[in-house]
Amino acid sequence: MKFSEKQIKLILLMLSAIVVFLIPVFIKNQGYIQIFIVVMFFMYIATAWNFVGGFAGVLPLGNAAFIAIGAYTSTILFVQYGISPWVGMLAGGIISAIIGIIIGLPTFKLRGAYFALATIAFGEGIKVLFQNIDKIGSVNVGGARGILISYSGDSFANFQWVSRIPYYYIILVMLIILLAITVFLMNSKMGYYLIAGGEDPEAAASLGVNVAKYKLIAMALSAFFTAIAGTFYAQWILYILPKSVGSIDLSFEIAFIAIIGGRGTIIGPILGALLLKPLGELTRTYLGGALPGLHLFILGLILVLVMIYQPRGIQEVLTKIFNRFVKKMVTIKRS
Amino acid sequence: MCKLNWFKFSFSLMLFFFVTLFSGAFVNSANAQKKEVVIGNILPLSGPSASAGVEGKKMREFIVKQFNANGGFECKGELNGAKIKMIYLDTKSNPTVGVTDVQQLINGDNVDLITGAWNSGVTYPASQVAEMHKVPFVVPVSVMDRITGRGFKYLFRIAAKDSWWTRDQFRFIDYLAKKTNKKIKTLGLVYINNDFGKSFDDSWLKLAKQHGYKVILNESYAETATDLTPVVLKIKSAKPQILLVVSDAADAILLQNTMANYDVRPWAVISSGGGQADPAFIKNTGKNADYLFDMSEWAPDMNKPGLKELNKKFKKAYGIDVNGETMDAYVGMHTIIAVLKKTCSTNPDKFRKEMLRSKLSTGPFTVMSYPYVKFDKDGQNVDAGLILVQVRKVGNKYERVTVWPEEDARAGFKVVFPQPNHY
Amino acid sequence: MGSAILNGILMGSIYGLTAVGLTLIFGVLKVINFAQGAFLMSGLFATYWFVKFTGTNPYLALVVVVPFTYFMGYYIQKFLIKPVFESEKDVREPIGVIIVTTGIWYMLDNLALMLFGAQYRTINVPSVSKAISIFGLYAPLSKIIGFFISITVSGLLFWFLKYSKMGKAIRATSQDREAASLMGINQYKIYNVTFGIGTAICGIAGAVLLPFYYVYPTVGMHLDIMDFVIVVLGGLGSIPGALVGGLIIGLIESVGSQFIAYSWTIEVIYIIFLIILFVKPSGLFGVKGEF
Amino acid sequence: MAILKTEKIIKKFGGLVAVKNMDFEVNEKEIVGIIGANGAGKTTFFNCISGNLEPTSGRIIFDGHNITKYKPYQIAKLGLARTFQVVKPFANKTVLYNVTVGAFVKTQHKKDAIEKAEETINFLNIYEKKNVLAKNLTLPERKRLELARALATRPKLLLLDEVMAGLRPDEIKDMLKIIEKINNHGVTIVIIEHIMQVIMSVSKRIYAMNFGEKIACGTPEEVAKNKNVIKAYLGDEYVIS
Repeated sequence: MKFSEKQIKLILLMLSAIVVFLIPVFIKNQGYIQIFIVVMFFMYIATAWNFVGGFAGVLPLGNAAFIAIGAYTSTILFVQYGISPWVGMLAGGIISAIIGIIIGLPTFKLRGAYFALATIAFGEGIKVLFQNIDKIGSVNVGGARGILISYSGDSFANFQWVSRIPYYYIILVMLIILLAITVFLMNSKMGYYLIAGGEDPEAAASLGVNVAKYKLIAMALSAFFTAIAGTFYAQWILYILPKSVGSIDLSFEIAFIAIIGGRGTIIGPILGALLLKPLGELTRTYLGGALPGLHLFILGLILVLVMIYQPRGIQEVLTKIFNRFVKKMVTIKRS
Repeated sequence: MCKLNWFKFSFSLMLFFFVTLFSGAFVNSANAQKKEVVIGNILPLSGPSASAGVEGKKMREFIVKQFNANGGFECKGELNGAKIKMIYLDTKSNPTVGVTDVQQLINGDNVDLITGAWNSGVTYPASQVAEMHKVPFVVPVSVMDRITGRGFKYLFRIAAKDSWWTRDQFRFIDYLAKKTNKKIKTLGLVYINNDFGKSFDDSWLKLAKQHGYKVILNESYAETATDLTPVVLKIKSAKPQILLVVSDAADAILLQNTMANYDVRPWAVISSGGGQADPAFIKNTGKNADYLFDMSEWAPDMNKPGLKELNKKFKKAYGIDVNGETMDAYVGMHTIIAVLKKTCSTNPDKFRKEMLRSKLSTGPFTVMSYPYVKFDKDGQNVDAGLILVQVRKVGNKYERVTVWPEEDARAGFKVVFPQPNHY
Repeated sequence: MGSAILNGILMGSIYGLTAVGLTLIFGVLKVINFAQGAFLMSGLFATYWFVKFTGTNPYLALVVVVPFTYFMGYYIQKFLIKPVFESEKDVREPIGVIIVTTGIWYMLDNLALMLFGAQYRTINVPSVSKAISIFGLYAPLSKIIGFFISITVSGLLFWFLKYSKMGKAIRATSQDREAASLMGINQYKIYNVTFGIGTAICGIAGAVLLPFYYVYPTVGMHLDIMDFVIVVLGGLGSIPGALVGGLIIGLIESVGSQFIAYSWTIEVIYIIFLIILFVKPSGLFGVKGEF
Repeated sequence: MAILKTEKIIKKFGGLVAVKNMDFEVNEKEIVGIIGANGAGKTTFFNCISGNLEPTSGRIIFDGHNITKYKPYQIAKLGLARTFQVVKPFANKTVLYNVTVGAFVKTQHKKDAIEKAEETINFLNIYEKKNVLAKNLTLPERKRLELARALATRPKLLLLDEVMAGLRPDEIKDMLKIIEKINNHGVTIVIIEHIMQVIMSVSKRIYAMNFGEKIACGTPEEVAKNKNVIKAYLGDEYVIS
């Protein structure tokens, strides 16, 4: 039997898909499942960040605001009005997309550093807003105290389970859908235009690209999908707090994962989360008490080293190794 | 770069799988022995509340070491001869991390019991996860009201809840007025704008109405505030007679020093055991904190049998004195051990039954500020009492001196109210 | 009210000083230094340990703190930032440098955490911390000293850039990199020096802040965001702009909070910041290549 | 028939007048050159036409549309493409990718766009560089890529801003051939150069600019003999009167 490179890659894809889908069947320990969920959650939000931060070529540092908007929308709807989080998820996504466009209209006119600063101010502004507002009319926003979603039994409609496995599959499916959308978009006119606008807006415009429009679409998509992750977060942790869903640390972490992985590539955020999250979890669990701050120090160091030696992220090297590996497989099969 | 990305994705998923297997093998090896009670501890070991978490951890280690050295459990039942194994996870004072920790402890490490998490904001969601899995969760510190009263069956709180703290703060204000025959009319409220500060402020506002005081200042400041002078100036122009304060760590120091620098001296400042209870507070404020009242669950100068002995042993092992933080950990651990001894089982329902039935007052429990530990149906320690300390100069050092209730007061010290040179 | 205005001016000038370093670095390198807060933290710690070990006045610490932070900045720029800077020379939106400075910020903050622990530290200098009365308005002496140091340092820097040989070279580089290097100016040397001066100013700000403030490893974070607001408000690259921006923020914080809850003032600051960015991103004093 | 016509274009930067009352006309399928010393306002004028700058006053008519206030991308969609003096490739993308972006103007489908892009690349003889990243190209290749990208939009009119600057003589010869080839396919071309000889050989008509003003216009021979042009290029002493 002979396989081409493409076939081998396809087989590897299928194999890994099977493995990922079967993990909860083989790994009974829900503690690991929880770690898988954390990793996939960050893969997901970093991929959503990538629409703007990667393909559109700017540096947003306030994406936690969209997580907060998503989490708060669905949680308030669920806790106070009994509306299913699935509906709230969609509502949060739409509200977030609208806010994304509103904030994007003026910010996309700004140059690199100014854009980053504007998004930081936006992110912090949203957080402080949630912290300071207790109530809007009869709607209880919770202010600095946050909102707890009480557990009322396993239910799909209520988006809550004791077991972690449903969450595992939900975030997996969310991730796959988002990646599929990303791949589809990047191979369409939209993707070409977005990337062109990100690389050189002036040149892109001279080729008929309405740069502002495509950036805004990217912003809306990014905000929409990030907000959906916010709802997932709320139902997964069952407690939201401005400090935890809207913090600047979270905004930075999202960006760093994508950047270290390789921004502007589809695989980048995936690799970034895969490298950084387990690393963070392990150092926190095993060294957390002994040397607090070590894992963040390592994160900073990786960031500096990657920017110096691999400015396009670790994906470049890993992709090369992977391609070489596949080529070798082809020659082995043939001989 | 966008071509063939599905293939890269597949590659990364493979990697993902391997990394997990690897880390899985790593974690597994740590948890092989049997015949032990595994207690999960979630504490803030890094981040803003790290010092409290680290001190609590020391006391826990101290107790368990001694307990295991003495042969572990001796009782009739499955636990006979079993020892205690502690697993510590860092919450970084972050609710998300706390919840993840509890997941990991229950599902990964199969713990029998969980205790922690110090920060109310972490305990609140984390305890729900434990409840969902029917794992008992013992709360030694977190005071936020809403933690109990959610109908949880496996949650037990030893600490007084914040409505009791505020209740006793107002009782104390009433006491001050009566004792000194001063007419107290106006109150100022200053709180840090987070979950902890906000819940105190809510109940202060209610209580002020009930007790007939007028709130002439109700001010919050952001956790990230860099300069508290504006708040102090507001206090200065409002001039409340009594100032009630709730702060975290750094802001407590900043607020106290700024007030002293601007000579803002109400009749009394009463704080709520947050940042003001941190040993770093007196170290960094010194004279500026003179005559400050702070609410506390415990103080080292209380005249309790066995306390000196305990302090001596603990100081020898860890080099620090027993303080409020370590004392909370102390009561928490001893409560768990005492009840497990009685049930001689890790069954959560038996644990609950015994928790509700017990009234712990002897042995290690004589050093607390209140006479016994006993839980109501909500899992709340019913008579967790509170005391008030006043910062006073003792020799040439400033110390926290117990002044109220009168029967617990340090010999030779009485409440100073209003403070000298007040406005 | 008068005291609030006075406090706003004093605090504002000190905020302004912390922002001057940031704006200088931006003016020359066109890089936003996200590690600014971490350098401030380094300055605070350096002052703290100097006072602890020698038992002298915090203002004397400047003798040690300024060279320390200067060389720290100098070598961090030389070894960590320059490589990325060089590789991004032709990129229209140099983002890599921002990310590197963020990495440096994480490293410095957590290095301090590992070395010194998380606790809060203050120094007590009773002679300067007490509020004194000036025409019936109250302010602590430490802040008044801080105000004068801020103004003096900014003035000296302004003078240095205008009249000294090095200052002229720095300005030439900031206006046109290519032309300056054609004139025989070693632009990377200039960048190192500029970065060093920028961080040394952070060191000075640390010594000024410590008498009425405290230090812990992540203390720079809040001031960091505040600084961004200030420099954009004043115009990135403008030294007078940084001072005026600082004053505005200080006044909003101090005077504004006499009318609204203090926790809301920060929201007001963010909103003003966003409005300035959208309406006049060059800030109040932002002129190309000007300081 | 005029495909592009400008009427009294003025562009001011603050107090500085960069372009003064430019009247300009290009007929279909013509090659028109604009010459002038550095700083004569050629590129500013170009930028006004392509929409990168909005003229302070005046009117620009392209193919029957008043495009004076149009944005660059709208103008590009109408069939007016341009290249930049300082080339602006999408550096981290391949040659094919770069050109495909241009080709998307006329289609929604990736397949069509890639087909068109490959055709264009082939037409400009850089097919073998198809999968090379733009940042790894040499300068002449980059210039060609710039041209290919603009051409992929299938423009009616092409504005070329100093496509020959920095090239060696033999490379210039190649480029001239390409320009003629493009013109033979029915594309109108306006070309900026400050090297006179180059532009003379391909242009049917030439406009000369100095200090933002039109100082001469006509066939290459007419312009070469024009007193104002000689004065602007060589200085007063060379004017024979």
